[in-house]
Amino acid sequence: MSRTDTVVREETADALASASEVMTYRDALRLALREELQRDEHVFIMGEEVGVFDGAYKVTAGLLEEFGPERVRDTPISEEGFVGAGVGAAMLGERPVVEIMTINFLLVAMDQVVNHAAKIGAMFGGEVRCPLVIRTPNGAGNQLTAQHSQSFEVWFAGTPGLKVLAPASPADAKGLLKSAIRDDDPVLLVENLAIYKERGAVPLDPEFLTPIGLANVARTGSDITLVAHSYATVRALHVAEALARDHGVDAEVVDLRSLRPLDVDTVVASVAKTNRAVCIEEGWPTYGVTAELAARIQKACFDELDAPVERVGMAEVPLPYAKELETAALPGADRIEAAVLATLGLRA
Amino acid sequence: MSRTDTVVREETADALASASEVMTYRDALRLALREELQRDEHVFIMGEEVGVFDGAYKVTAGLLEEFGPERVRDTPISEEGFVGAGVGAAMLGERPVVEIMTINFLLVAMDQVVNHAAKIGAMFGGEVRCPLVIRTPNGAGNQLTAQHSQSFEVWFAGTPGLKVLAPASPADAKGLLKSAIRDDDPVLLVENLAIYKERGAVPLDPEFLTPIGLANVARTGSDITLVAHSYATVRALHVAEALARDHGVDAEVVDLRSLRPLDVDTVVASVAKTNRAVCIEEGWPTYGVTAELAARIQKACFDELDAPVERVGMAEVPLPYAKELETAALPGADRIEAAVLATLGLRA
Amino acid sequence: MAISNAKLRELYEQMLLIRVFETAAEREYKAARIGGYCHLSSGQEAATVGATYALDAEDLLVTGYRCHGFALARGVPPEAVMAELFGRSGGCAHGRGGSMHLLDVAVGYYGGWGIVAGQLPIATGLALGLVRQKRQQCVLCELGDGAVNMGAWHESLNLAAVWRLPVVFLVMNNEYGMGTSVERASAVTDLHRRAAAFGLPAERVDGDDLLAVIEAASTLLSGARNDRQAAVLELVTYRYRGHSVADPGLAYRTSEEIAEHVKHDPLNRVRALLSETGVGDDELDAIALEVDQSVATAIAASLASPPPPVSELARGMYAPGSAAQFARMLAGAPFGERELVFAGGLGE
Amino acid sequence: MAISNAKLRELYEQMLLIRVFETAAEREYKAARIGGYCHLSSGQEAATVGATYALDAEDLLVTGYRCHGFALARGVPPEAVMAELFGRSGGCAHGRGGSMHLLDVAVGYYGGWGIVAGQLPIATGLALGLVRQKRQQCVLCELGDGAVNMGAWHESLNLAAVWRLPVVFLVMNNEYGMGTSVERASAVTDLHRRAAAFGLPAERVDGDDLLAVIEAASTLLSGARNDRQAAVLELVTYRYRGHSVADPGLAYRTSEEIAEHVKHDPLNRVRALLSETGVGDDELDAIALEVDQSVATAIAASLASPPPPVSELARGMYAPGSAAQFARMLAGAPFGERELVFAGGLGE
Ligand SMILES: Cc1ncc(C[n+]2csc(CCOP(=O)(O)OP(=O)(O)O)c2C)c(N)n1
Ligand SMILES: Cc1ncc(C[n+]2csc(CCOP(=O)(O)OP(=O)(O)O)c2C)c(N)n1
Ligand SMILES: [Mg+2]
Ligand SMILES: [Mg+2]
Repeated sequence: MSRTDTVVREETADALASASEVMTYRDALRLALREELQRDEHVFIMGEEVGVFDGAYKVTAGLLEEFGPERVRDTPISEEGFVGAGVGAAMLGERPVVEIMTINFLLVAMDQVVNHAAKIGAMFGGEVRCPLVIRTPNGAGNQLTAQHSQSFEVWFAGTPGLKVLAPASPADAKGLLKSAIRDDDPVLLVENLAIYKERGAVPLDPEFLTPIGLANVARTGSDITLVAHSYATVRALHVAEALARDHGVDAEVVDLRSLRPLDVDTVVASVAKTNRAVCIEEGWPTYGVTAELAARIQKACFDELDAPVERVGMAEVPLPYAKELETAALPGADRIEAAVLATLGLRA
Repeated sequence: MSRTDTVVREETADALASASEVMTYRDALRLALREELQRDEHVFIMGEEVGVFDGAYKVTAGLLEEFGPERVRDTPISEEGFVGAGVGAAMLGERPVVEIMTINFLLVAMDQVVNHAAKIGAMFGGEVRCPLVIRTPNGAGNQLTAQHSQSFEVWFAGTPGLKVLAPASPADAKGLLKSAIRDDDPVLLVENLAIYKERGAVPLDPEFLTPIGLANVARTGSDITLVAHSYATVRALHVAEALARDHGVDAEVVDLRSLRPLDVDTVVASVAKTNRAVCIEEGWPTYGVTAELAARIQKACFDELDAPVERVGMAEVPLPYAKELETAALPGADRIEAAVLATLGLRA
Repeated sequence: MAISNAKLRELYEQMLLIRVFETAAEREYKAARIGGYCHLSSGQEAATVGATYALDAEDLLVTGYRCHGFALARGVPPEAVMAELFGRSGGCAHGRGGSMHLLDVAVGYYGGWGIVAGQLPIATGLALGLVRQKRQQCVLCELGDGAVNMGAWHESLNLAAVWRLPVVFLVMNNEYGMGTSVERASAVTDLHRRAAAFGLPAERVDGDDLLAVIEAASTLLSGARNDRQAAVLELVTYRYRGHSVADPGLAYRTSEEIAEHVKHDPLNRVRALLSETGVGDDELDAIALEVDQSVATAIAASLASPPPPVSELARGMYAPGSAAQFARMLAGAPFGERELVFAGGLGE
Repeated sequence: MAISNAKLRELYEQMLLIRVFETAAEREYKAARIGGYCHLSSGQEAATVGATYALDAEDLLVTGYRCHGFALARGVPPEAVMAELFGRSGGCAHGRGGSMHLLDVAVGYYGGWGIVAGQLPIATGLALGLVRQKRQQCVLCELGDGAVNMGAWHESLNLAAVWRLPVVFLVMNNEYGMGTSVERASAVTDLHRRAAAFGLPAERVDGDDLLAVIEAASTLLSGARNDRQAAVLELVTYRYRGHSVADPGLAYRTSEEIAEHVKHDPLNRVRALLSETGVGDDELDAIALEVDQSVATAIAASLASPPPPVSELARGMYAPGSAAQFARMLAGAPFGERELVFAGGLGE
């Protein structure tokens, strides 16, 4: 563990100890937005339906009324145009927070994110910065079908010049979104459709920030490490409880929180302790986040591993509509549990 | 090794034994296009500058003259539009071969490829197909700078519904492009700027096809396996020779040729023999192709590996312009060789 | 527009079928027998039926996600549409597509697409396919008033114009894209005027006037069919329900506004026409009964249709013959592909 | 347009500087002191200088990749431009950007972008930034005749119109996008007519007539600056050289066509104006000498400027403070990030 880490963890603990309130992930995001809109007049929100409609998923509900249409800006349907407008405004020192209704639609703006926002710092020799935040939910699970059920964050995480965050709890939703807005680089904050309604304690301190690049040991355990991000962390935590209850297996859960920078230290420290790892993601695992995790773990923990690193993700198909097929395709508790037991050499 | 494999390898050998000619990778691609244009009138070419200009990299030189403007169609600069036009024409049974000038520009058409072409087969329950080919070069190395030096193929390889091929030799350039055109699914064929001028023997048989999903052991060796695709294969082969010459190391080189489907069998068989692997790619390795390779190898060869799987790729920066910086950033022979020696526990 | 009484009666029946079908779909959605997003077209029946009627039997149709009405008008059997909404094997996409991704190539209906404006380049490509195959037919491509601001439309209009492609873009201007009115989204609210930028003919018509729709659509479609003259047809209409069933539809408009539109209900307008031609209440009642029965039958058939078997999760994803290509990807397969994806799914 | 003799002389000097600079750049490129792509603007000097001259000191400028002339006209020192082309530390982007990615925020020049039309949404965002910061200034954004067919332009025009953003889009219509003439690429060849689709004012002017350019640009820019009235200015001009130095520029046009344009060289036209105001050959010679010297000095300074040190490979990629965020990514680092990327590059 590095020195930074210790300091940061203490700060986090401090903040959590101060006044907090139980609220949904959605409300925590809104609280972060409201606080940052209040704190810095350069912060403004842009996106489809963020204003009059209160947000497609209601994250921005009430903000138009509170801050007016210059700070909470409804856009035409033209993601490439308004993501690029965010890039330009950020280059001038504004702090745009752009909402993309779901990550599926970010593909039409991919060029602005990857070929433009990500390049600005390096390509111009550090002469200009791009403090842009893009918020967007990933995920599946409501029969939204092939074009609306995807998790592309790995592609952005693979792009030097970007930072990619993925909170899995209400507290981190607040803390990471605020860190993202205050960061001077382009940040993609990946939310998740299924977590929006999850509840948890959220620090009310307006200076509560979750550090970028620091994973969270969401559950301590000794037998095996589950590594996940976004909604897969929620799944992992549930499975960990079931494993303890039904199989006497004590799993540690590492919530990455940040995909770029990736906190390999925390993952490695955990696996060095448990000697086994299962990596889980909502998206397709081949060429996915779990590929990088497995690659890093096998490198750093070569002598510590008692079994190969296992991976669980969405079945490698465009997600079908029918509920039965969708359920089979998603990385449900049964599939995660089976992978854990197999890695431990146990049988379900 | 599966039965298919043996059969296929024999066929390949047969074809190679028949008449062949030494030509460049570029000319081999052109030969494939010409043969397929002649064979099937549903095949047509579309892209910026493919006609009058003879292609930005001259792959299509002369084809407009030979086949006319209905078969070799210059497009306005509008990748999203004409890639989508390829999707639609393919749904009607045409066989469009769309050239994207370089893979960097595919980002503006990403939505058509990933959210549309890749989804068609599954999303409509198999009722319609999309036999589209997209050809595009990846790569860096000519001071083309951050927006023009990228290798995004891993993102497409991570998309179920697509097939992704990446020939590293003139023969495979011909054989894989022809297989792609005859395949009934959307295929991304990744060419490479640096290989266009490489020369090699190319079978003249118009029925010569390189099978999709079959890697090629481009060099046999016993001490370590180098796994690569596209231009990284060329680098690996050079390094293998240097290793033999300077260090007495006998490296096996596996050229993936196909990223989706990925021929894990061939990789695993090689590593099971050599017990060590270094994976190499032109792009950024974090969340790259080599991540998936390392993840697969550690899983399948857990007991065989004598050292962790090592990876080499482009330094994780938007590629800078200055030659000195570019050279330092690319996965040059020095860095590959160092990784191999380290994996073998040797010192340069 | 001259139209026989019998034909008018038939079109009225289609319009009523759509209204009753949508009402049933809303009910079934609330009863949780339909999932995902469900976009209804109540209020838009004259535009839907009139434009579709103007197609020849061999012409092609492409739409966005608000597609139940178009599918029914084009002749996809109500039970195949409803079974798709129910996610059953008997659905027109075998339960893979759901509400947004209907398709039936037997009647020339090429989907059913969910990314706003994503269908436009594809429609252009279908038109290109028709030209290449020397078929004197055309494509009708629906988009919304919100979709007009996507770059994909601009690119498609230019390609259609510069290549003289037989495609008519049908803008269903229902005054809102989700909660955003045309005034707030588009600089020029006469949306058909965009066509002038590409020298294309365009018309704006009262979309709730069935005969006016038929007349305008017939003219533009025959221009496309016979002279390869692309065009834009804007139909001004209104959607009664929310954006999707999940949206109450009142945050951005008043109940009075809706009531005002209901007063001029397109069904009533056709009913008035029918009365003029002597169709009495008894006959109208008979039609209503027939329509009710057909929707009831569709629901019964859908309930009787089995859900798609999980063993066919990957149905249609790749073309026949692909399983052999993917066979070598299994080694080290970390996430159950064998059971989930490879079992019968890969085109064998 | 009233313009003082002194000013005219100054503008002529700028135009000549561009011509001489470009000629030198071509020579240096062929001598391999400049790499990458190198797009010259010889022939386009009146349009470049006239439009840039119409900017106020605090206005902003954004361009595509054919940007040497614009940078010089905007006041970026010739040695900073040439050193950038040479890939040296003294370049305006510290050798990171090269020919396509010049930038100098001190003179309000925000790049220098290489993806066709990618700069347009960014320019819109800069204009939005100006509005948010209540600065009564405007943005001039250059694009080519080929770029007008990209969807990004459509989206940008609509956003600029619907939000009333102070941006003027300057279409440099030099008759070709690479080898594709305007006639083959655009349905309506009067490119400024696209603006009407968004209700924006637009003008088409002889781009080789310096005074006409200044007049039209001044009018439209002050509309943007004072009334937030976005607009389109089309300047009809011609590029003498190939698309880039690598293109002989003769496959798609004749030498006669080029010669015809050279006859009406914009430099000659300004020289004629100067003669009318009494500027004699001796004074013209003096200007030429000055310009030659300034380019020679730029080259000498560039040769003297050191290449950027490899230890700063990642310079500017992330903002100060980021190194701590990335520190935990090193464990298991498989590809030399420590040396290549983390050494001083991550914003420390
Ligand atoms: C690229 C993209 N952005 C956003 C969405 C989310 N979305 C779905 S429908 C819709 C509104 C479309 O409105 P309009 O084009 O008017 O069609 P209507 O729903 O009125 O039929 C939006 C924003 C999407 N599906 N795709
Ligand atoms: C999206 C994208 N597609 C293709 C290219 C390759 N390309 C670079 S310049 C160019 C031609 C642009 O022509 P035009 O807009 O007329 O500008 P000009 O070069 O004449 O100044 C093309 C196709 C690119 N850089 N970006
Ligand atoms: Mg609408
Ligand atoms: Mg041009």
